[in-house]
Amino acid sequence: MSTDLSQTNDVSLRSLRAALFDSAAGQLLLAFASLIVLVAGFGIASPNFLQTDNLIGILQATAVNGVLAVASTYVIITGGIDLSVGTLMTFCAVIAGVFLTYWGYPIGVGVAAALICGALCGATSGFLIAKMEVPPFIATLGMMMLLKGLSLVISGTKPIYFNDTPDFPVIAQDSLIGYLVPSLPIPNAVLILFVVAVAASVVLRSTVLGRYIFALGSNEEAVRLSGVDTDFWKIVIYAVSGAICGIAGLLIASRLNSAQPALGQGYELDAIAAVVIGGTSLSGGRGTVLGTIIGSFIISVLTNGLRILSVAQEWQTVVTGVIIILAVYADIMRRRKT
Amino acid sequence: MSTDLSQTNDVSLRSLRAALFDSAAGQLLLAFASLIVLVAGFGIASPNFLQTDNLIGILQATAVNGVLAVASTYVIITGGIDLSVGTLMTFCAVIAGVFLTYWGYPIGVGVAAALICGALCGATSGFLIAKMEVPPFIATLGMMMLLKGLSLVISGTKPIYFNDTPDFPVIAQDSLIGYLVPSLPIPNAVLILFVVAVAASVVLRSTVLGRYIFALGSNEEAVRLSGVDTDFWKIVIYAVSGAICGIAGLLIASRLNSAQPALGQGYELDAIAAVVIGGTSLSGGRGTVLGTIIGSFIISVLTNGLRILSVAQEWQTVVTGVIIILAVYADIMRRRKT
Amino acid sequence: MTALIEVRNLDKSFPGVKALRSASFTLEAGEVHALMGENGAGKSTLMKMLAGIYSWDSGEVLVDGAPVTIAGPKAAQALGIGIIHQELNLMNHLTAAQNIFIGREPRRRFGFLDEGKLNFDAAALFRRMNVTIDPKTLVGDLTVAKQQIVEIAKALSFHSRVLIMDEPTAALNTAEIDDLFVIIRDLKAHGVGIVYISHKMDELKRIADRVTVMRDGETIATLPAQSTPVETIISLMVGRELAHAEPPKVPEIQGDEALRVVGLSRGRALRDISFSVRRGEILGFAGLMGAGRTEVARAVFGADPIDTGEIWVRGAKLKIHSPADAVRAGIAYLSEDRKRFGLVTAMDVEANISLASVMRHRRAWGFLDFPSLKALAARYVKSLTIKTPSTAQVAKLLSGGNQQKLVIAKWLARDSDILFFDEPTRGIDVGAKAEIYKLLQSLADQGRAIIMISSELPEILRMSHRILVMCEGRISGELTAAEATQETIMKLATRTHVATGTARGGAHGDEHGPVANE
Amino acid sequence: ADTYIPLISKGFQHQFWQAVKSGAEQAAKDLNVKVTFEGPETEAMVDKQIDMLAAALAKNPAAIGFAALDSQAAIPLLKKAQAAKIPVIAFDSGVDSDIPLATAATNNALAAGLAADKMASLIGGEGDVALVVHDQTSRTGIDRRDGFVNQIKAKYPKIKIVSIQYGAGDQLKSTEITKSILQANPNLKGIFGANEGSAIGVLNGAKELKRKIVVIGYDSGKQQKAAIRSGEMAGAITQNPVGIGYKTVEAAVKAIKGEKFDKVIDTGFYWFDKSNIDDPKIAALLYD
Ligand SMILES: Nc1ncnc2c1ncn2[C@@H]1O[C@H](COP(=O)(O)OP(=O)(O)OP(=O)(O)O)[C@@H](O)[C@H]1O
Ligand SMILES: Nc1ncnc2c1ncn2[C@@H]1O[C@H](COP(=O)(O)OP(=O)(O)OP(=O)(O)O)[C@@H](O)[C@H]1O
Ligand SMILES: [Mg+2]
Ligand SMILES: [Mg+2]
Repeated sequence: MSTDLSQTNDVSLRSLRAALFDSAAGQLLLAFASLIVLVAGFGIASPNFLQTDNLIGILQATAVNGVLAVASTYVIITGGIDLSVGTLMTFCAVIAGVFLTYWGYPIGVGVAAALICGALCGATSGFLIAKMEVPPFIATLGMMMLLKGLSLVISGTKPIYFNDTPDFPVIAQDSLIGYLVPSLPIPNAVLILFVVAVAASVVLRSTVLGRYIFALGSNEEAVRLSGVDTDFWKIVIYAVSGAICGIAGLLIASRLNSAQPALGQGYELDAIAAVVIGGTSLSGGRGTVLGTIIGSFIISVLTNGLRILSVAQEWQTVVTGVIIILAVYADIMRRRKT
Repeated sequence: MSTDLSQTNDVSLRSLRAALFDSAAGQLLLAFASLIVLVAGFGIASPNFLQTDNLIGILQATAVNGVLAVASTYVIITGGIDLSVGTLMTFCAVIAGVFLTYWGYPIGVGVAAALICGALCGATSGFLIAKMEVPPFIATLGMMMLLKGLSLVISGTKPIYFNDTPDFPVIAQDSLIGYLVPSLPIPNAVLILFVVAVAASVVLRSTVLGRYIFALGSNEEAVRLSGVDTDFWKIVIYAVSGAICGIAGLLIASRLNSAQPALGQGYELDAIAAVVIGGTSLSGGRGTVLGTIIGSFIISVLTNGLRILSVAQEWQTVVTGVIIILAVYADIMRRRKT
Repeated sequence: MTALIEVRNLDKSFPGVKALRSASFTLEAGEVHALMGENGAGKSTLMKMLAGIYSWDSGEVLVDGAPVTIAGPKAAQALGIGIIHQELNLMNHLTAAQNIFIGREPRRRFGFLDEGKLNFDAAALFRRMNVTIDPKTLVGDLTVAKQQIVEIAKALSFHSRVLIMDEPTAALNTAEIDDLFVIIRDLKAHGVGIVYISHKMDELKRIADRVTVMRDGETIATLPAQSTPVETIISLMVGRELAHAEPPKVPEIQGDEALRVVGLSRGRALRDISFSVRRGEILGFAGLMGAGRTEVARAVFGADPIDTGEIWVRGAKLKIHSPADAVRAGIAYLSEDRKRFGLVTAMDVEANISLASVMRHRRAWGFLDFPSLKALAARYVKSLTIKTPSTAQVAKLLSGGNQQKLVIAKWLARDSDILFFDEPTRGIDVGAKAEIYKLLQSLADQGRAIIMISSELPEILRMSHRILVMCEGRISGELTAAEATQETIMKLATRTHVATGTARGGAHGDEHGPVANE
Repeated sequence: ADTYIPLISKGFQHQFWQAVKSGAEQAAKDLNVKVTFEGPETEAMVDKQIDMLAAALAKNPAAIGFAALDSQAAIPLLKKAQAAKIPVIAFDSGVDSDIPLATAATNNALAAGLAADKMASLIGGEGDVALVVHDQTSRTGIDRRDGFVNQIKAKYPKIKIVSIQYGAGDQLKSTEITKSILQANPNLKGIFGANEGSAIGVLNGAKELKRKIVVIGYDSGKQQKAAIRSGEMAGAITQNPVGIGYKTVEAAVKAIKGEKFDKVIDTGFYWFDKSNIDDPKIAALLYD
């Protein structure tokens, strides 16, 4: 009996310590601390930075990249990489445009079409990677180009406007929160980001899918030899990630009131940067959605802050590059210490 | 004595078999065959394609990407990745411009400055990766942004022209071969590409550096446990790769008679695609320079051919994406068979 | 005479684990010093500190009587300390010769390599070890056993004064072990001090001069190897007397047929393999390394494709295309290489134990049933006495033997009733070995069919109701428990299909011509 | 200089935008206000530009200059500016909305039409021509392409446009594109390069293949000016980028002070070639 008791004590103590210093939790704390430091620093440097309007602007600017980064998180934890998230987002936006504006379907159908299309494209990448064994970098590089081209082809290289469906822009631009708390007109895009993040986080931590995401990233062959249909699950993971890109596509289309077919390339790097700054390992097996969200915010706070300070644009690029390296370095240092 | 003889026989037989069926050699054959098929296909589709002028044009169009791809090959065989090759190329071009045009140094000094600068930047990436343990993707992503910004800062966001050093454009544009064989006015840029490729290939196969490149990509921990200073060698490898990017910078500056500070981003994906199409594995440990060169040519032949056929640009992107996936898939199929 | 190496009161902690507590021992020149202890006792950790891989928290190490610090592998080499690691550390894309001389390549001018000399030196080394490996083969193409031999060759090539061997024979067959011992005696005669770690008790008597026993990070005692009874050493290791009764052989098994394999073939690796196993039976698979036993298991399990052959499970013919099919049919495969094929090392004990059965512990919408998963893990940690601070410990941080137990737990949790155990006790200490034997026995008693692949003949003889012997991809014979002895098995194991001499010298050998005497 | 006027442009790396910026900075000095100038990296990045506009609004500016990549996408923010009583001045190709109080812009379509007329007369009213354009989806790219193409179609039935390709304004890419066009069309008579980078690419391509064709460019820059002087380039359309920048800031200051100003500030476009390149009126519009 006494053994059991001491063990229990031991465990609870350990879990407390773990919460504070463990790899995952510690990383989050560190990332969060960097975010706070950035916000505080910019707040001191410019009186305009901490104004409600600007903070809401930052939230809104994070929405699209945040959702894309969440999509990338899943793939990166499996040890893969997805270069197509940006152009897939655009492709889904174009598809929504085709359904709503060209074909005049109701909004629900357009939204569903975009999500399904995202899932299908994701599943295609997953199929290439799982069944045809094309390395993720190449499969998604190919998809990136393919989708970029297809977006232009389908849209006729012109933006598709949502003028006939005035409710569509409302999705991202209106503010549910603003109705309830008029002083906080946070646009729905931000709300959607948080819903996506919470859902993605729960799925990652508490479902079979999440378990397999981590396991595949840790040792895929061992998972296969445990009787798990790894090909199937990989395709599912990429499909889910693709559907999340579809959400990003709806957000950006709704925000811009148009599907801009040439947009999207380059967004994958921002998304990956956010994921990695948030402490997810590119070699797979380790990561959190919360970290990714913090990483996204670090990037947008940085971008916004430098703009607010009117730093010359070329220097903004320099500073962002340095900060990305430093953020990841700090994480590594912290982990090396323990 | 008899031992030696039998061994020699054995070796020659084995090397013949190897040349035909070995993974590396087979991959080269396959890549080369794809290239031939592409060239033949375009030749049949358009009478303009196989003209000397156009073929020389393809060679010339490959020079810059080819050199960048060679630089990437080293890094990728170690299991790393370099996203900064494109902007590093530009940065080196700008440095050459600063030395030659702003400061009026002789051409030799400008060339040396570009190469040294490339090596230093590469070494910095290497340092971040080896000593600070920042993952290559992030370290070079940061470098990419940093160098992009610095190029703009240093040049004052203006192109730097080499009008005061009329010999500089000659480096890439003149044709040594054309002097000797007037019917073959192949520009020096192509010659330089081949010299770089041959040198890089020899270094990779027959020197200590090459040995460590493969060894690091195969099992870095094992190399370290064998008492090799892996950090040092990684820095050297990234430095050499950076110096090669410096050569690319000189080529592009010489060809455009100017250092264009805003250029370069996006070139890294073409370079990586060429490397992978050429059969080098992104997971490290396996690859050849010759394959990379063939991969570069596949990309430029494709691009040129589609343009010659006046395929709409959006479709060009689609086709290129599909071909990249197919090329890599074919390689994987072939390897799976053996 | 000052000792070659003297270790005084070394302490070492890892997060959550105190791996060494005031460990001490001395190594004299010209002795073979065995280090014994249960899994996780701290043997590898102690040796890794001497090899410059970890640094110690406190205590001191003296080499030739002078205190030293060992900053890294290079520093260890400079002190004359060489090590064969427990885990293979090879570069699969490089050749055997390139692996052996990595970091010390013969060079010409300007950093160019002298590949001729490299290969020549490696060939000489292999000749001295009496093995036939082509120095130019890619290490990735070698079997685990040959890879182990390459590791040993590499350690020998340093001409160290101190050679640490951390379970060098775990993957070797009897003949290779004999060759290795010849080399060890030769080194000993030249004054090299050797630290020898193994879980095989018989080796202790054959090769060691002194033995130091470790338990829970402490060095319990140092004893003369020859005069100390094995029982004493074992009881020191486990800290108690071990019940050491041979389990009685079970007579003929009468259960229903669980698995029948007919005419299984793939290329040259597997040729016309047919066998069957009944419920409640332990079928032993014996053979030399590379005989194809692993390949049989992997083929039946769907891990590798097959050319022809039928698989019948419980009387029904099944098509097994993937491990998922096999697992669904109740077949389990416990791989010989746990790190690569058994574990998700970055995940915790619970995730590893439930890896194959997580689908049974879910609620609606795919949500995980955490209490049930935790209970599952706790149950197996307890029943297999897996040494871990908690079920949330990352598998990577467990010792080799405890990792092996995790893999076993994974399949027990899945409740499979046809189990392939491929070298189930590789790298496992005596105490744990006995537990695993008991476990196999009780699984069989529960009516499961067990196929046990093992290179340790005593183990095969002790456990199996029936023994199949393989040679060069064929089943070369079948023995009942009564017929089987070490001699009968070895005879079958070397009976190649076309009689071309022994497996080692003939079919696999590369012709190097006559070997010049040095 | 407490009056702060941010200018959100379509880009910042191209020389054209640098010239607009210098005009704006000149006006800032003359009128004693503070300006900043920024724009996204490519003209595809509509959302990045919106974020920039949002950040600019957060700085409580006295007025804003805005060159919309997509007018519609910016409307919510422009409305916000209107509500906050921040005057908005549109520049470059204008904003499709009645919120901007004034527009300082070039009519790109008309300007490209002029280029088409010049091309027609230089090649004798018949034959094959091609276009190398910087962007397939951006407003300037579309306007210049369509302006040129429509003018040819409307007025010169004997001229055939055989190829339109896009090189992202990247000189190297545009060079390779030009070479493929020339290769595929041995009888090609002329190419219109629709911005500075494209025009230089066309020049390089023709030079490398040693083909004599009529090259018409757009905007200026050191290389284009030199090529026009040497006759390699027949001529080019110049806008008045410095003027655009200057007039934008000037109008903004007037709006802040409540002074009157024109709603449409046509900064104009001009054809220049060897004959008038040193004409002081033209020379003032050209940048290096
Ligand atoms: N890097 C590490 N981090 C944390 N714990 C470790 C690490 N390496 C070893 N340990 C722990 O230290 C203890 C000693 O392990 P060690 O590998 O030395 O055991 P061993 O005696 O070699 O066992 P085996 O016979 O199974 O190889 C074990 O409890 C192990 O889990
Ligand atoms: N990765 C590989 N590449 C090439 N040949 C291999 C590979 N793995 C095994 N083989 C070959 O397949 C045959 C069967 O090997 P297998 O591993 O099944 O033998 P085994 O009887 O299980 O012996 P072990 O005791 O080593 O496990 C051998 O001839 C071996 O050389
Ligand atoms: Mg050990
Ligand atoms: Mg085996």
